[in-house]
Amino acid sequence: MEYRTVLTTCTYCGCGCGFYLEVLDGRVVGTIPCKTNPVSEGKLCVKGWNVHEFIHSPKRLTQPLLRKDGALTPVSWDEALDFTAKRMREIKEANGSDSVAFLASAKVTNEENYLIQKFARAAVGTNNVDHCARL
Amino acid sequence: MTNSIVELENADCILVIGSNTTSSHPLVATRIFRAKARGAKIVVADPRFVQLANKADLYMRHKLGTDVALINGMMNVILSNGWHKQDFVDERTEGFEEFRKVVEQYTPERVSEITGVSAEDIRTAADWYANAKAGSIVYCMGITQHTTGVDNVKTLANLSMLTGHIGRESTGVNPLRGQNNVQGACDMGGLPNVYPGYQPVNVAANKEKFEKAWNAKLSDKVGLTIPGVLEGLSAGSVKAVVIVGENPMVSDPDVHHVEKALKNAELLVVQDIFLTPTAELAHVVLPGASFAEKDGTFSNTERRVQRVRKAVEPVGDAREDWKIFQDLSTRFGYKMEYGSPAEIMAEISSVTPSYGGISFERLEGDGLLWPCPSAEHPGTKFLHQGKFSRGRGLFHAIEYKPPAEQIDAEYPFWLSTGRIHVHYHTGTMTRNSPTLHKEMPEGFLEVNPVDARALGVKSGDAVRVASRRGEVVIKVDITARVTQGTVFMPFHFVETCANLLTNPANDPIAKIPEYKVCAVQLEKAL
Amino acid sequence: MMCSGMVSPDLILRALSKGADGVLVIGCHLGECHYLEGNYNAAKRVAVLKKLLAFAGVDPARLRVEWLSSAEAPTFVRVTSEFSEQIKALGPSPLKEVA
Amino acid sequence: MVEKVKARVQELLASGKVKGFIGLRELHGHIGPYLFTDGGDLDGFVIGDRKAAGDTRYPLNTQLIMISRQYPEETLGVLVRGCDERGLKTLFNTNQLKPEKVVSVGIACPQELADVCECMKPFPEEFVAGEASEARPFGSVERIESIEIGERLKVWLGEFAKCIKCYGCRNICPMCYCPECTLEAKDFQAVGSIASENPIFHLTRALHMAGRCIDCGLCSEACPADIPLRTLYKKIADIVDLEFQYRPGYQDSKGKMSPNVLGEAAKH
Repeated sequence: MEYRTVLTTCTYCGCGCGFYLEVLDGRVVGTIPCKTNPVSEGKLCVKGWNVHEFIHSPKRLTQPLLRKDGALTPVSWDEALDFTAKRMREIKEANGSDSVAFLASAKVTNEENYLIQKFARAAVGTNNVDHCARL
Repeated sequence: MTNSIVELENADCILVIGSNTTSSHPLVATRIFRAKARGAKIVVADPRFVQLANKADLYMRHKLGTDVALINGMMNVILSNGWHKQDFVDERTEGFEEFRKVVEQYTPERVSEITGVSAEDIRTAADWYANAKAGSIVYCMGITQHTTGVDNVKTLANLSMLTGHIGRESTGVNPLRGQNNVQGACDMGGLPNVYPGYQPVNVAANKEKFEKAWNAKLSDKVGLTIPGVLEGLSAGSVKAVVIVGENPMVSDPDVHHVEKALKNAELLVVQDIFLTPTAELAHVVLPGASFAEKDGTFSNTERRVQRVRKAVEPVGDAREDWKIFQDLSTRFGYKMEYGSPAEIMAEISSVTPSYGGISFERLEGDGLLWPCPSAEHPGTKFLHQGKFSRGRGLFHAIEYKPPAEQIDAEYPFWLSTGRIHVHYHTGTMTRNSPTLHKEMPEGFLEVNPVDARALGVKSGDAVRVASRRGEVVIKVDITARVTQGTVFMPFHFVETCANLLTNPANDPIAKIPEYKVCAVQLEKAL
Repeated sequence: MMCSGMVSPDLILRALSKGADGVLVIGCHLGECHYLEGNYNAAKRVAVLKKLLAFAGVDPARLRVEWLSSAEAPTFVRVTSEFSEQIKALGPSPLKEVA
Repeated sequence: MVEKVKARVQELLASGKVKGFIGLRELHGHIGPYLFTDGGDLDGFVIGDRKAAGDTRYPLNTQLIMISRQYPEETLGVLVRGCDERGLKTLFNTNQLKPEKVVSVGIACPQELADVCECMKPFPEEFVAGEASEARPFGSVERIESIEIGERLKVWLGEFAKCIKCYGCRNICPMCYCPECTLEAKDFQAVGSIASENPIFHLTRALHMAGRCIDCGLCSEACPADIPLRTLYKKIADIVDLEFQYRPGYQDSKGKMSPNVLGEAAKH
């Protein structure tokens, strides 16, 4: 019997509401608004109340895909990452650092955004980093 | 936001402009309802009759893209009645005289002609806001998504400085950020011109600091924004693009143009949790983790940094995004070996002054509002107390400019786009949520009853909407929420993609596209 | 409907919001229900709904329940005319403006 | 007070009388629902008073139902206040839970909370901690009734106009367990726009609370628009009591109606 409640922050809008995700036997099955979150105080909107529903969607991407003969084909992480790193290096060497660009994300965490821009700036050597702040 | 969300509750007048708060930021609307219950005056200015307009003490339906004129009109009234705070203007601002000269031209009568709002309503709004003990401005994409987006924002800043409604509790200029971590993505340097903490890349001292911290040679050349990247792809100067958790094939203006640009890439890498229309174009698709499958932090619209906690393992072979980047970076030849997101945050706080005092331990409880420069600092509820970040607050003298695209005989309707309450952005998550999908399975076009009669359409009929860039066939919803001559379409639905129609013309400074205004033609679809 | 017991209060609310100025529920005489207790249920539901409407600020006279058999045409005419007069006097439903 | 409750929970878990105990735990500086399974590990066990009495109450019976459905053979414990116990009894009556598989541990609410809640019975039948506070009348209902009928409608329409259709009132409700909900039925309610269809969305929900609402007040606390839903449901409870001499979950309820007034057995 495994039932856990995990306190976290909403992934939809910029309000930053807090809730508990209910985990029953390894699956997220529900959302309970956190009464003591300073923003949401135990309230949520319709999106927040149903935020658990997409997590286990059968349409989720579950493995890396690589375009082979025109079609996206499942491959291992090693193959996908080696291919990407190699191509990026080739393109950088042939055309310069600024021929590579990155779209960071308003959806991933701060730590992840930090790593994306660090990768772009320190590894690739370009300031071509932007995200959809304007959308 | 200059001020925290909860402070709205104690404002005495709230001007909500270009924000459909109950749909797009429902938990901010909660505080506005509470202010209203306390007796605050709520002024809503929006071309569309949004839900909050129904609860407003004053609703101003200004024409699309006339925000600068409307606010200048309010400031004209404030100045001519002497309702402005001269002390505040003298002590804390500069540029007032040039500003005053421009605003004097915007008499309520003239503004009424531009905006369609009565002079009387402009006077009332000016009176309530200026003479409130604490006046607060709340705005959203209705202000920013214009070719005059920066002008619009500066005009609101002018209004708050003129009346001294900034730098105090329950006042301020409060943009509602659309995405859960758009604030954080900016804070972390997800922008072409700044390192984390808004430290410009073209300042030598910053470059040196980060070269030392990261042990790498850095570029001092400001990078490309998204529109610049798309141009670069079309021109061939940009060859490789890595897109993380974004879907420009639905979210960006003039999607046909976006598609052509992305197809030009020699290497397109997309990291996402669903196979989005953008991912379908990629050479490599990397399955990332959803927010429920990783640890980290998000920064909300009021600058509050809060914890995200892992509830379950990523589905299938999907991986936490931070692990993907560091693996990729190491394979690329730049080693990254973080043990956890907490370790990454430790590095962030060491190079980002506004996050200097933030650590995972300190985020337990209510999180922290940056700036939080040191481990002892309690965080900052509202900004600009006593002094503006830049020293003196700068008034900008701003003239009204009409939207980039105008209606004409061929394209006689204004189109505006936005969100609806059950969906989020390009619908990648919400449309895969059965409950939300059931509430609103498809897109629609709001048409005024008078226009609907002229077109000979009933609610539920299909119409063909075309702009100079593309066309969409979509069902009509007949409603007085939109005014005659204007139609509205949500942008969540790829099948009826609003961004096939929108105008990629953007603000010269912020590069934000004019999603809120373009010209279209309508006809009944057979 | 087959039985006044099938008249869900949800339907009555729906009628009031979609433009009906009043709702008259007519069932078989108490004790004569083919389904034994359908009309007793109807009576209780209407009673509950009337009180809820009053609390919400809607005149409960807009809702009425009567018991009639198919052999009582004159009474039917009298009841319905009387009810429609009463509703006319009350004016349009305040719920309609909202809907 | 919390120590007495903890001791009882420890004993239940240690003796194996219950497989798990659904209570509240303080972690990360917040209080939320939690399933305790080890009597030796009750770290952070709290009863839901953070800054004020009962300010962090959660619908623990809802979690109980979810876990029981997954593990029907297991006996589970649950923390109950007066309202939660009324809920349990009603859930037993409607076959949502099996009484022999549930062990409740009761706490009585302090007067301060009973006052705020206008609670008719701020304590369960048996409780291990707290004192039985005095019942309070439904002042909020009287205040609405003191308003003239035409004005009353305006008040409610104004409240309902704030509804953002989050369905939080239903989602948080420990007594809402129907697999299909009339509030989402397109034939009965307008879908796809906000506010909710005014006023029938909320009047329909009020009707469906007849014979169910145990007056826990979690609906009002979950409402992002601060609509006084609890007052509306207090009234429907009064109406049901008047018409059926029934209040869900009170010991003197003699089963005069099924918990759903809209259903069968309304004859008496």
